[in-house]
Amino acid sequence: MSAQPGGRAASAPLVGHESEPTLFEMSVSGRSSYQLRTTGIPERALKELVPTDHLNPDVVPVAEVSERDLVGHFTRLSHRQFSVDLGMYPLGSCTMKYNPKFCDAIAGDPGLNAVHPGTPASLCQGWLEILVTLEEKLCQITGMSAATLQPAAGAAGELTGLLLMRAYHDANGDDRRRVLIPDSAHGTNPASVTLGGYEVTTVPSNDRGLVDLAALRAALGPDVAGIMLTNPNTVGLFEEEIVEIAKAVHDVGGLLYYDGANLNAILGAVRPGDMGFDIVHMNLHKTFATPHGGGGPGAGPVAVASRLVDFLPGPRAARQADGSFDWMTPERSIGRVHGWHGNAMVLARALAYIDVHGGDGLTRVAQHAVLNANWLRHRLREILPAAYDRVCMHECTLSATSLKTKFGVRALDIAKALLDEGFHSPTVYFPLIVDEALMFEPTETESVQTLEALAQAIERIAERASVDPEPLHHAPQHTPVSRVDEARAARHLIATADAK
Amino acid sequence: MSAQPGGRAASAPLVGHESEPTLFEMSVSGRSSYQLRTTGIPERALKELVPTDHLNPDVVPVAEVSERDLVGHFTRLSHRQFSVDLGMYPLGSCTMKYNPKFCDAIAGDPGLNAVHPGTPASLCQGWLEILVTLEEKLCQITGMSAATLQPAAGAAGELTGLLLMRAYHDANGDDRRRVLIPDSAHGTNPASVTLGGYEVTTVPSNDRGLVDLAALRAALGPDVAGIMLTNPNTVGLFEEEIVEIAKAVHDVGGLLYYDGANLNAILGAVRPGDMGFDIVHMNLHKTFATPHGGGGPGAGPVAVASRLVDFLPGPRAARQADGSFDWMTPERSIGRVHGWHGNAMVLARALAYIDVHGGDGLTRVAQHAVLNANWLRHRLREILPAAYDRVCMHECTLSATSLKTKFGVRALDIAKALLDEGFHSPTVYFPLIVDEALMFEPTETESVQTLEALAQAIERIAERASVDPEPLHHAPQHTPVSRVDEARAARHLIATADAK
Amino acid sequence: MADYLPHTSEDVSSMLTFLGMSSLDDLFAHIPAAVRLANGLDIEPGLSEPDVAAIFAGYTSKNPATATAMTCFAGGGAYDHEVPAVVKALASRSEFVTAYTPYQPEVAQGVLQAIFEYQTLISRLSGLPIPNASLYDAATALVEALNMAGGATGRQKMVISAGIHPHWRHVARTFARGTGHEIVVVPLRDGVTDWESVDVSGAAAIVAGYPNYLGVLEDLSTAKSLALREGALFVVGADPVAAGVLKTAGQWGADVFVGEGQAFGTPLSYGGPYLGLFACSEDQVRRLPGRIVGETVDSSDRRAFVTTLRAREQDIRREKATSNVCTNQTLMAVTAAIQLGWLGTYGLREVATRCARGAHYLFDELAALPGVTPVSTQPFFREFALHLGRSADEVIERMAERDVLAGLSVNALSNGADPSIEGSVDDVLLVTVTERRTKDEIDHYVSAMTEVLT
Amino acid sequence: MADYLPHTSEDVSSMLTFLGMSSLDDLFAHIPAAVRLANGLDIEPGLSEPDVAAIFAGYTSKNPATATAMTCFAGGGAYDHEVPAVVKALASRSEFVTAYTPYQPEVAQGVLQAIFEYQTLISRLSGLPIPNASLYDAATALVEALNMAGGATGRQKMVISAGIHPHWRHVARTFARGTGHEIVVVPLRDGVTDWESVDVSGAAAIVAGYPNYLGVLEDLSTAKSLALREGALFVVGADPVAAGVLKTAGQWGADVFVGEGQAFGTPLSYGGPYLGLFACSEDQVRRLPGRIVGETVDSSDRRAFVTTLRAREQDIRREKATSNVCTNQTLMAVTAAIQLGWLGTYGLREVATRCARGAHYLFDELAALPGVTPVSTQPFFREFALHLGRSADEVIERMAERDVLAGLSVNALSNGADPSIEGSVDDVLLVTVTERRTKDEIDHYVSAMTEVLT
Ligand SMILES: Cc1ncc(COP(=O)(O)O)c(C=O)c1O
Ligand SMILES: Cc1ncc(COP(=O)(O)O)c(C=O)c1O
Repeated sequence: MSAQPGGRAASAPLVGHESEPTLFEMSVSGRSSYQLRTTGIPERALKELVPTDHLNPDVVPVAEVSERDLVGHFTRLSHRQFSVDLGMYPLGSCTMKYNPKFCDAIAGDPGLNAVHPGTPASLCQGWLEILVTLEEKLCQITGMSAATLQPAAGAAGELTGLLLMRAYHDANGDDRRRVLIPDSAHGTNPASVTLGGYEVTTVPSNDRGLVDLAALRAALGPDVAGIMLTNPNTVGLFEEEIVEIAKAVHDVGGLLYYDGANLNAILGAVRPGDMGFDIVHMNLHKTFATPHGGGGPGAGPVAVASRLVDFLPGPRAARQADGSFDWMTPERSIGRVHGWHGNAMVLARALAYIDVHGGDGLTRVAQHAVLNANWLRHRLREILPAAYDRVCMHECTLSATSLKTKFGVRALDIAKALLDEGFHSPTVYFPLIVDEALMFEPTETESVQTLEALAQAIERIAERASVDPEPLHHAPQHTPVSRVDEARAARHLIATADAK
Repeated sequence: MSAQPGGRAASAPLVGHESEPTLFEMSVSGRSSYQLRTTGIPERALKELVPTDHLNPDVVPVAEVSERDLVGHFTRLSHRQFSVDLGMYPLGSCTMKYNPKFCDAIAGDPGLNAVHPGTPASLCQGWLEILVTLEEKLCQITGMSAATLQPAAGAAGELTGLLLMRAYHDANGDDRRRVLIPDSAHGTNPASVTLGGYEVTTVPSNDRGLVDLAALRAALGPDVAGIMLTNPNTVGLFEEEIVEIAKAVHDVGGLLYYDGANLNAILGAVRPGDMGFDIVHMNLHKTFATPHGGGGPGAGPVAVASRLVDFLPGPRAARQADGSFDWMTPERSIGRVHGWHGNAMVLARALAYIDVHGGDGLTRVAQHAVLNANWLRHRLREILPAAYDRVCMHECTLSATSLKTKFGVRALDIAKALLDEGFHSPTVYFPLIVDEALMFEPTETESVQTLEALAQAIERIAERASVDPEPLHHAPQHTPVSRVDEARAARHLIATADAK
Repeated sequence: MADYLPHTSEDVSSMLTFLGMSSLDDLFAHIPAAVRLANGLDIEPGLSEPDVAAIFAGYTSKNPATATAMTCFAGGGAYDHEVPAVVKALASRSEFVTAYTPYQPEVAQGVLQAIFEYQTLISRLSGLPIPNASLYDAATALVEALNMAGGATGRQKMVISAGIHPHWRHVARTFARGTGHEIVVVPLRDGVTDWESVDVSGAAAIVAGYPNYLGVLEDLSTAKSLALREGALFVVGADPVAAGVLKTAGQWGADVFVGEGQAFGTPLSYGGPYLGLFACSEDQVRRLPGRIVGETVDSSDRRAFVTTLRAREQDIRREKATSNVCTNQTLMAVTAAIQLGWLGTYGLREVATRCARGAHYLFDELAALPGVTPVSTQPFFREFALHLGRSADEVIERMAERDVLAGLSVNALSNGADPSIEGSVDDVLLVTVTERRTKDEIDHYVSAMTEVLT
Repeated sequence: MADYLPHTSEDVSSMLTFLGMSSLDDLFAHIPAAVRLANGLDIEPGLSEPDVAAIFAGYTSKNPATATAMTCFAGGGAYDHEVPAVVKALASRSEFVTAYTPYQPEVAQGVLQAIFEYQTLISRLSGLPIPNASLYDAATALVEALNMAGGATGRQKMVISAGIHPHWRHVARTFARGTGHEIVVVPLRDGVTDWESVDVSGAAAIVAGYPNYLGVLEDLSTAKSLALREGALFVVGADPVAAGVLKTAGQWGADVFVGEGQAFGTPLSYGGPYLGLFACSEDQVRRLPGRIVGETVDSSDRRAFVTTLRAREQDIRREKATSNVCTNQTLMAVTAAIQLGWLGTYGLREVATRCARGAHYLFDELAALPGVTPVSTQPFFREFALHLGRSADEVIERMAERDVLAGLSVNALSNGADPSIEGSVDDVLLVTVTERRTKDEIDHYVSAMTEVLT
């Protein structure tokens, strides 16, 4: 028997540490799971309907498994996967907070998810109302005038924002080439700048981990289209000179772009619009708790100041005088940035999350997120000092430099050892300006007991480092697989079961 | 900080082997998860509504945890639990087959599960139609005349059946004392007999693992109310002399009770009614794939021959002349055996399962279940010979006697070692008439690849037994906990977190 | 042809070959031909899942009275409580759903610990130290309590207040046919048990409801003292939601607590699967029916849980077992633990309080309607019964036309006259209010009832 | 006040004390007062989950056109396919749902292996060896393909058939503003791309649809030869369901395949989240946008999966990255792998066949109606476009009154005249049939349309 068994649980960490066969290794010719509705439509052979020169002479192999084996396979795979629901996931810059099951239920309602995106507005007014309501609340939260909900994630929002920047300058007939970006910026920022047709000018950070205002001023000029900032920045620190920065950029006719990845830190405390930003993207999958889905989907709405509203992507859902809703496209719209209306189900989840919290709850979210990050920073100050030791916002960037110099234990080792302690690793080696960076974002949904347990786990690891560092280079040991050979994967690409 | 952290995953086998704190250990005064609807009902203090001498002076502690910790806790607990969805669960006599997700969806429909059981029949005709339709199909499957759907599980069905037996004899004015039970019978049978007010007379099995007909005849007499039989019996063998047995029992005026736990073996092949049984219980959670829920719920409908229909529990849903449905109670009903109508949602699942399979599918179910059991029996004949080596039905009872005498490795050791191999253990030490019994019921939903993998796992265990048996006494090793101290649990009972 | 079978025809034939057989029929050849089913089952061929879903859509379309479509004021042991998405999500984890009885504790700590937590909660709510791992439902839990009392006292006489739900009493009678127990029902006067009206001497059990099924809060000290006097077990059937604020069964001196746990996270489900709650005092532990989970350690001294005191159970004790129960309602017990964890200490109190508040608000409105008279003048908790001066069954139908499930007809519950009701029973409506009912819903109920009654 | 925050007020104050602070405001003290939000957010206070559920019930009540309430004949890249309970149950496992990008492979083998299986399936269906781990949707996948072509050829000219969905073309235009690409759209004649009608010289990419968005099956050899002649990348945007039986993009000689994967287990979802399918030839691997999972081993030589070729990506390559994509649509990719595993080799073929069968059955009926003329005389697969001689938007509204979502108005899709349609566009209806449509539903469609048109 060549095929692998579908009913053996040896890959489920509960009972074993073997690897799980692939769907294809479990496949047996003639087996099947699918069941389709009886339609009563007269049977006709495909070749009567389609010219044979269009038909594939071969049968494309998918897989042939029983429903029982399908269930066994994916249930076991799920047991080989860490998740927020299993434990703390302090991945800096990603805001891995608890995702309310209530929002899953909202998204599971056929009244929302069984609506075809091409349905005329008159037949899905409820959906348009959801979109308009969410847009209004996001604008209130960010202090902007209007927003597009089309971008499917933060990076898509960034590129959309840059195209808005370009459209704005074009409309004013001035042709600008450069966009400024701090050296601490997330990789999507420079990547988006390039796709937006601009050149990146990197602005150095000062010794406080903030944008170096003097350097910024020096970099500014009439050819600067704008600047992309994350505030709090990727180190988790608030750009305290934001007012001066805004003025400096605006003075040369540039626009300020706000990367909203860290919006969770400032909900109800300070708004990008009030700081002087002209364009803002939000990551609803971060700040508004829509589940990250193992890497997506997300949603990256972009809100803008009044002078940019006319350029927003279209069509946009809008409230009509009579209280009904319809689609309308802004006069000078840059056009569509998504095949339909954006990640609608993600948008609906975010609105439900906002409604449950309300203005007061959202404010508490930021307060407690910042409280947790500072508590953890302070709790760990001896072992993992913060790169910049002062009050941080929703996340703290710590450095393993001392452990590295003393015992040769690197941030990566600590990250891996934490897995054995029952915690997901923090973000490591980002931002690039911090040596041996470990960026912890506890989020507001973790309790102080959990923070303390994390701290104690790190203390144990530091203790082990001082006693016998060697094993830490081989952590984790209790996971379904130990450290994987990344080099080999890149050297000889096997991207499908048919490769090799 | 005294409370345990709710966000540490060290108890999830994915990343650790620590024990999971209890909900109470995670509890922190002042924390909460609940959210209730806004009612607008004027607030009034409880003591205005309820005389204070009825109010508990103390606050009953439940637990105080955040929703995030609640989710983390029960998600981790789920990772500490084997299940059919994770792998093969060949627990003999329990029919742990794949439970179609489709039936979960049926049970998740508010159109069924949001109906109050006290709703007048006129307002829930759909439910009555489901009950009547299921009853009709179960009668067709068992070859009986009518059925009650009230019993919540097999044992409840047994007791209901014995009360029917009693009511029948009482109605004929004859007072009988004894009920015969084979020595291979499941424990619920004798227990039910006692609760039915009868005495148990045990009938020995012959050297073929079947009821000893001579001994049975000897045990029969005018004071015998009836006999309870499982066919195939608990050894997994078909009672080939069933016709003679039925005749013998009927000749003394006794009734035949069919324990339907093993009905999966004979669907579409032979029916209890045709074998001469008068009363039949079914375990819908076995034969009809309703999930076992970690120990329940189940459903144990009881079907009877025409002469017993008048005694069935009531009320029963019945089809009216006009095609509508209503409740009616049989003239000489023994009365209610459940607070409402039985485990209704389980009944609906079972009907959906029957409809998907149809008569043809159910017949295949039994054929493949029997095929699998025989394949496994034959495949393992060298290592674990069958207690009675011939064609079995849906399960095979093997014996570890030789491994025990040769290497001191007992059925229990093999059962535990199988866990480390990624399989749930079979039923062990049952039936009592087989020495070192290992009862495997593969069910029809496991593939031959999975059976082969199980066989190879057993071969590896036997090999280890021959080389170095000692470690097998300490299996399992890869599970969240190793062998537990059962004696200690019984010696010093700790049934709640408040004990000790 | 639809099924969930993995075997291909090649699989089947090669497996048969391995067995030295040529057809699947060979596997059944040893079954006497006389009884073999000649032409297969007379059941329609299999349909695909979507086809079956369409059939079920037909059924549900004939169930107008769902709690989603009609506002539910019906109770009587089955309540329309809030069940949040989080509880549904956790309770439907397939590891809990598709496992069976935790016979192998090494791979069943999930279910075992969840049951242990459930047991702890039931112990706290009942005020009794020894809970079990669940029984079928409240009615069968009562039967187990009576059997326990029979075993403890060696007596047959079970004295049950008519304040116990008519269905539970009915089930008790049914099973008494087997055990030979004598069931004596004590009538209610003004909604309260009139213990004096019957001879309780030689009772094995004294059973009272708290609140009783009409919602009335009875002073249980009389019942307790009778139990003490007679040396009978004192069994209290209590509403576990009310137990969040009321004196516990233990505080009233109960030896045994039984109740219906559906209120803790299980949907109305047309009556099942529900959850039979059971707890007793230390001295009855050896007579405990069904499974119980205990804490212990594994071979490396880690905390572990396991089913214990197995010697009482049917698979070991057989005809001498304390009960015949095997499969129980574990998933509902796990669900209850999750729901209670979600409610928490103060959420449960809040739910209980809101139920009482809503019930009293509605009661005050209804009692003021012409022709309506309360069955009892005594304090009640979250349920109350009214004489409407009109057939309750008829009123329920009329109210349903106004999208309200007005309550339960006691006549329907008790199948005619019942010792719980003085005078006519067919005009008695049992009304329940849960925390989910809003003022608007209640006000609509009142105006609808006003219409219907005039 | 409702939220999901664990901290009690005691927690907060003790944590502040630990930090030497006296109020939560201290944490924000370093934010310039000038920009601080004085009076908090102007958003209503929080509501409980059931209260919010009631608000959403209000929204859904204003969505009459759900595929559950109206029979759906609308397609255009969003299809009403069967999604069985088993796929929903597996895809909603919280380990898949609440994880993020598998940065730590040791604890992410579940998602990594599922993506690897997804990649294998997309590679097989596209006939191309290098798939990625998903992109936002088909439209943005097309943009990535154009960027890849720009990078590969160093050219700007993107020649796109009007057979590509109007929205995808629209999105391509939007992003071309940043990349400076020139978008040349090739009109259709009789539903087929008229490649001769434009100057393709110096093209970076030649893009064709298969079937094109009007459902027409074009012979792609012309397009392929043009691509070869010009040294352009040949990009095929294909319907992945049709790919179950039609020639693959690879068989037609495509360098890049893009498509919309919603059809594989994702509900209509009002347009998102969907699944951008992408696969390319070996020689473009270094330009692959987004993530890709590769097979490798762990330190004990066990098979393991990991995201690989990371050097292309934004977090490492920054402004020189092949794409800016970070968060993608992994959950939809996992869902697609599960759905395809459920369908299997023959289930996918059966679905494709039934779609085509139903579409042709309906086409034959509709084409026979007076005043109705097909947009194309060419062979089609599961979609077709008709001139109705009446405003399609209006017809759709009228059909909706008969509980049928009749299709899509091409006028609405293309926002006016479009090179895909000769003559008037506003009377063009794009009709789709999936395997879920029954004969009764189709016959009802035909009679409803007959009424509406007369
Ligand atoms: C600071 C920052 N900016 C931008 C992004 C990109 O957002 P997305 O992944 O939603 O595209 C991220 C995501 O990790 C981020 O952390
Ligand atoms: C042979 C047999 N009889 C009766 C029963 C009791 O059925 P239940 O557990 O549904 O009460 C079982 C259950 O395991 C059984 O195997």
